[in-house]
Amino acid sequence: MSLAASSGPPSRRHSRLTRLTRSMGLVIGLAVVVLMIVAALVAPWIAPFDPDDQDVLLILSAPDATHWFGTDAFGRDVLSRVLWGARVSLYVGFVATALGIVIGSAIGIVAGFYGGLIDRAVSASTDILLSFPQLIMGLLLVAVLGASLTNLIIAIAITAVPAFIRMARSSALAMRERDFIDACRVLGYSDLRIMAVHILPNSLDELVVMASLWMASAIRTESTLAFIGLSVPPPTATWGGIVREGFDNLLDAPWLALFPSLAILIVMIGLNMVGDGLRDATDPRAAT
Amino acid sequence: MNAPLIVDGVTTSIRLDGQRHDVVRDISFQVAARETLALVGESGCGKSMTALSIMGLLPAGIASVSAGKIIVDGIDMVAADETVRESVRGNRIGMIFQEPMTSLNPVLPIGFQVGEALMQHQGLSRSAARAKALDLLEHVRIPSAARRLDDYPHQFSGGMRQRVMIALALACGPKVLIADEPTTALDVTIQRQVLALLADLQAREGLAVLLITHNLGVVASVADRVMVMYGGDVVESADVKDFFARPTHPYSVALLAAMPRIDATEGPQPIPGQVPSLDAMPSGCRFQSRCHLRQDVCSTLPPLKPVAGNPGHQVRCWMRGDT
Amino acid sequence: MTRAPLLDIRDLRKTYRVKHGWPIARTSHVRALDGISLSVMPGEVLGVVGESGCGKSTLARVALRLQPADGGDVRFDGVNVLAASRSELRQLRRRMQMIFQDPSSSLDGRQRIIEALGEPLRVHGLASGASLRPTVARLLDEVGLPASALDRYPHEFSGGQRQRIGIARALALGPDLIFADEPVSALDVSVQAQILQLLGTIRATRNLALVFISHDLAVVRAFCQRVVVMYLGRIVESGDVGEVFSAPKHPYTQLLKASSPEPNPAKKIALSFQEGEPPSPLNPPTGCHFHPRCPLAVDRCRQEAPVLRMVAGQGAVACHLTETG
Amino acid sequence: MLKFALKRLLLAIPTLWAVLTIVFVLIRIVPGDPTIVILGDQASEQARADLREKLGLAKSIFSQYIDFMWQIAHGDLGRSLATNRPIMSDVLSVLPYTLELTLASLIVGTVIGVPLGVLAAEKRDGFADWFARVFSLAGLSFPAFVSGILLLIVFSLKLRWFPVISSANLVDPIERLRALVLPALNLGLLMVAYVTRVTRSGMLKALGEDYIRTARSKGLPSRIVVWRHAFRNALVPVVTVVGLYLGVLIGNAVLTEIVFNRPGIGKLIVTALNQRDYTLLQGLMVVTAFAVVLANILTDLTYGLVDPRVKTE
Repeated sequence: MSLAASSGPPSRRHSRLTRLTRSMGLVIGLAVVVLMIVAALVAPWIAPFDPDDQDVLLILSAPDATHWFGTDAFGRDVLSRVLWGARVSLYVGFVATALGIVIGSAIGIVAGFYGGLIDRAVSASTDILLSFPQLIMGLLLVAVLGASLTNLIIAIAITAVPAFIRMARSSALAMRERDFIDACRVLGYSDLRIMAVHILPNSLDELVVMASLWMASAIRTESTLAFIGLSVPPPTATWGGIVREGFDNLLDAPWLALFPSLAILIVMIGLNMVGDGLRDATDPRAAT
Repeated sequence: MNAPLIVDGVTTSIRLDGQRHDVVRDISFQVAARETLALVGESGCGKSMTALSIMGLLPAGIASVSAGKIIVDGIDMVAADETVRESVRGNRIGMIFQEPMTSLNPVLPIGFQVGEALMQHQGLSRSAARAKALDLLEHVRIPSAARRLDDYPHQFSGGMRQRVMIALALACGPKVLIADEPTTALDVTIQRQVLALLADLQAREGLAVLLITHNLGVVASVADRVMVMYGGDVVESADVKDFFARPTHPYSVALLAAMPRIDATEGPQPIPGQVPSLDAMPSGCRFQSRCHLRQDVCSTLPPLKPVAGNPGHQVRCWMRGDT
Repeated sequence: MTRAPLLDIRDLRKTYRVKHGWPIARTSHVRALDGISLSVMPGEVLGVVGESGCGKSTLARVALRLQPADGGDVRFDGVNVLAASRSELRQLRRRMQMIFQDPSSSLDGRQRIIEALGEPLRVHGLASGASLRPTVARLLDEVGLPASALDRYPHEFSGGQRQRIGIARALALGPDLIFADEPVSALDVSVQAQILQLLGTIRATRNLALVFISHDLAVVRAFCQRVVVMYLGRIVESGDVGEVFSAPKHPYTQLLKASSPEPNPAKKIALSFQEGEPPSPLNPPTGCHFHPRCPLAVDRCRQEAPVLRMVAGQGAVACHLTETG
Repeated sequence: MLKFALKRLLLAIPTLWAVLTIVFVLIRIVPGDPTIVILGDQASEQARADLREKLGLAKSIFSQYIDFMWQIAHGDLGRSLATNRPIMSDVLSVLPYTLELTLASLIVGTVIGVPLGVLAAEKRDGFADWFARVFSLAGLSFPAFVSGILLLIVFSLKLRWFPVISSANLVDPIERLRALVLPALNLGLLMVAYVTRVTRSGMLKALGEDYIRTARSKGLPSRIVVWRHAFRNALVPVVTVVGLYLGVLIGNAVLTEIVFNRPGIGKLIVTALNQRDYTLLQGLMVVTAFAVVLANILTDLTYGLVDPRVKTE
C-alpha cells in the first residue's frame, strides 16, 4: 500500500492529533463490538431474568431498579430479552456476512482474473441481483423460504453475495493491470496459486473493511425483517422483534422500543466505526 | 530594464513529521526576456519545488518559501498576499506541466479552459474569451481549431494536449513561462514538435522561459543557460556552450557521462550510490556521499565561484573552480 | 547460418478488439502486431525500438504467451511456444523470463524479498527448505544487493534497487532469454546507467540473450547489438545497431534519430516544425503506415505496403524507395 | 441525447426480462398450495380445483410463464388473491405517496449532503469535516425504523409538532406536506449520509488532481477552483451513488411507511406478506423491479450529461 513511499512529492500529512482521533475511532468501535459480542455470549449467565418468563402482574412497567429496561406487554424483562436478542442478531449478522464474503470473493476473484465470458456472465448476474433493493430481496426470500434462523441467514447471505462479488472482481481486475500478476505468470505459477497467494491477500484489506460494513448491514436487515415480523418466530427474542412490540405500544410504553433500538444503534455505530477506521488505516488515499 | 523573473536567495522547506527539511537552498537566478534558462537535475533535486515556489503553488501547510525574494514582472510573489498572487498567476506568468494527460480538466471543453484565464484576468465575456481561445489554439497549430473548441481533453492526443496546455498558459500574454518537464511524457518525434513550437512562441512573444528538465539533450537543443541542481543546491551554473564544453562540478561531469548517446562507442558510466533521502542529507556539500573527489572540507558547504575567470560560469565545489 | 537461433518469431500477428462508444459499444480492431518476424541468437542482445503504440510491448507479451497470438509462429530453441502444452510451457518459463518497466508495480507489495525470489524456486522445485535462503542471497548478491535485503518489503527500497530485485527474480530460474520491457525508463539517468551496467555484466557472465524493448535510441545504441525499429505494428528497419543508427535508411528511423536530442549543443535537434502525429492505431493509413508523415512518399507508398527486404550489409528495410535505389 | 436514451432503454430490456423471471420463479417456489392458503384446509377438492383454474395454476409452468410475461407487457399485474381487485389500480392509487416520499428524501439528501461533503473536503480535518464524519456515521448506522421511531417519539409524542399518523388527512395540501416532513427527513437522513461521504471523497480525489494545479496556475480564486473544476469532476461519483442508493431508498421507504403509517408501496408489500397474497406480492415485486431499472437508466443518462467522456468516447 505504501509502494510509492520513496519517490514523488510528499503527500499531505496529518497532525498527530488527527491521526490519533482516527485510530481512536477504530479502537472505540472495536471495543463496542467486542463488548456486545461478549454480552451476547454470556447472556445466559448475566441476564437477570429468563427472557421468556412472563409476569402478568408486571405488564408494560416502566424501568426501575429490578427491571432496568422495564417490561413488555407480557411482563417479560426487556433487559434480558435485549441481551438474548443480541445472540440472534449478532449470530445472523456474522454468519451471513461470512458466507457472503467467502462465496462472493471466490466468484469475484475468479471472474476478475479470467475475464472474458465468465466475467461477463458473472457481472450480468450480479447487476441483475443488485437491481433488487437489498431489503426487498431479503423480504421476498424469507417470505418464500419461511422464517427460520437458517433461512434468515441464507436470505441475508444471498443479498450480500453480489456486493462481495462486485468488490472482489473489481479488485482482481485492478490487480491484473499491475505487472506483478504478469510476472507471476511468466514465472510459471498456476492460476490457483496466483489467485490464492497473490490476488486474495492484496484484496484482503478492502474485503475486511467491507465485511465490517456489511456485518452492520446484515444486522440491520435482520432486525428490519424482525420488525416487519419476518424473523425467527416468537417467543424467541430478537432486537427487531422487541422494537416491533415496543412500536405497537409506543404511546403507552416508549421505553420498550427505545432500549432495543439503542442496542441496534450502538452495534451499527461500532461496526461502522471499525469499518471506517480500517479503511483509513489500510487505504492511504481514503484517509487523506 | 529589470528581468521578468528574478529569484533571489530563495529557500523552500517542507515539514515532515514535525521536522523542517530544506528542499531548495538559497537559489538565485534571473531570466531575461527571450532567454531560456534550464534547471537540470534528477528527481528530488528541488527543480520542481523551485517552479512551484515561483508560482506560489506549493502545497499549503506542508511546503513554504522560508527565505528570499521572487520577483515576477515587478511583483514580489513571496511578500504578496494570495489575492495579488492570483492576479499574477496565469496573467503575468504561465506554467505548463509534465503530464498532458492529467493536467487538463476532463469535464470541461478545451476552448473554455483556454479562455478561462482571460475571463478571470481581463474580464472578457464568455464569447469574447471563446473567440480569443480560437486564436490561441490556431497559434499553437491545433489542426482545424474552430471545430475542436468544444471538444474535451480525452479527444486529443498527448502532443495536442500539450499544445492546448501551452495555449492555456500563454492566454493572457504573460512575460514569463515555466515549463516543468514539458516533453517528458511525449514520444521523441512529438517532443521535437512541442519544443519547436515553444521556441517559436518564445521568439515571437519575447518570453522569459524557465525550462525544468532532467534531459540534457533537451537542454543542449533549446536552452541558453543551464543550472544544475543536486539535493536542493545549485551546483553549477553556466552558458550552455560553456557547460557542455567544460562541465566542472563532479556531479555535472558524472551526469553527462551517465547519459547514453546515439553516437557514442562507449556505454554510459553510472554514478555510484543514490541521492540520500531528505532526513539523511550530509551537511555541507550534498553530493559528497557519491563523489570521488571528496575531502574533509566538503562537510562545509562550498560557495558558488567562477570557473576560469568567467563570472558567467559558476560551480559549487571546493575541488573545482577558481580559488 | 551456422547456428540455430534461440528465439525465432515468424509472421507474428496480434489484433486487439477495442470497444468504444456509449451506451452501445462498437468494436474496432487494432493491429498491434502485423506480421512481425525476428530472431535472437543465444547470448545476443536485440533491441526493439519504437514510439508508444507501435506494438513493441505486445511483442514481448505475445511471445511469452501472456496474451494469445492471432497468427504466426514463435519457436524457442525449436519448441513451438504458441502451441506448447501446460507442462511444456512450464519448462519454457524456466528458460524465458521478463523484466518489467515499473519495478514498483511488478513486485507484490505484500511479499518480503525472500518470498518474492524464493517462490519461483520452490514452485519449480529448484530449492526449498534450508537451501532457499542461501540461494536467494546469492541471487541478490549477483544484482548488487546485500543479504540484509532478504527480510524487507519492496516499498523499503528505491526505484533502482527495486529494479535490481526485479532482475534477480527474472534470473532465479536460470533463463537463457529475458525480455526486458523498458527496464530503465522509469529511472533517473544516474541509476539508469547502473542498471544498464548490471544487465551487461549479468548478460556476459550468464551468456544470456536479451530482447531489449525501449523507446530511447541512445539506450538501445549503448546496450544492444542488433535492433529492429517498429512503427504501428510493423518492422520498418532492422540491422546492426551501429549501422542502423549511424546511417538509418528508413525515413521513420531517420526521423527518430533526428528527433532524439543529444547532450551536445553542436548536435542540437533541428527545431524545424514538421507537422504530423502518429496516426491512430485504430485506423492506420493504407499502404506504408508512415506515408502521411513521410517527406519522400510517392503514390505507391499510399497503396502498397512495402515488405522488409535485405539491403547492403546486414540490415533490412521496409521502404519502396530503397528497393529501386 | 435522445439516441442515447433510446439505446439505453433497449439495453434495459434483457435486464428487466431477467429480473421478471426471477420474480416469477421465486413466487412459484413458495412452499404450500396457494389454494389452501386462500380457501383454508377445510375447502373441498372441487372448490380448490376451480380456484386453481381461475388462477391459471392448472396450466403448465411454461404457459404460466408466457401468460405472466404477456400480462406484464400489457401493463396488467393480475388480480389480488385476497381482494380480487386488479393489482394495477391498487398500486396506482398508492404509488404517488411512495414517489413523493422518495423524491422528497432525495432532495433532502442532495441539498444537505452535497454542500456538507464539499465543505468537509475543502476544510479537511476542520470542524466541518468532523461534523460531516459524525453525521454520516450516524446516518449510516440508523436502521430506518429505529430513526423513524426516535423521530416520532421526539417530534410527535413529546413536541407534538407533527402528526403521529401521517395519513390522517392527505387531502389538504398543507396537511399533506406537514405529514411528509418527518418521513422525508427519516428517509433523507440515510441519503444525506451516503451523499456526504461520496461527495467528500470525490472532492478530495478531485482536489488532488493535476488539473486543479492547472486551474490554480491560471490564477483562479479558490471558490471557482473548488466548484467549477473540482466539483464538476466529483459529480460523477455522486450521481453514481445517488442512482445506486435509489434502490436502498426504495427498500427503506417500506419501513418508513410502516413506522409513519403512510399509504404506499411499502405498506402494500407488508399487507401482501401478512395475507399471503402472492399475486399481489408478485405484482409489487414487478413494480419495484421496474422502478429500480428505471432509476438505473436515469442514472446512466445523467452520467452521460455529467461526464463528457461517456458520450464522446
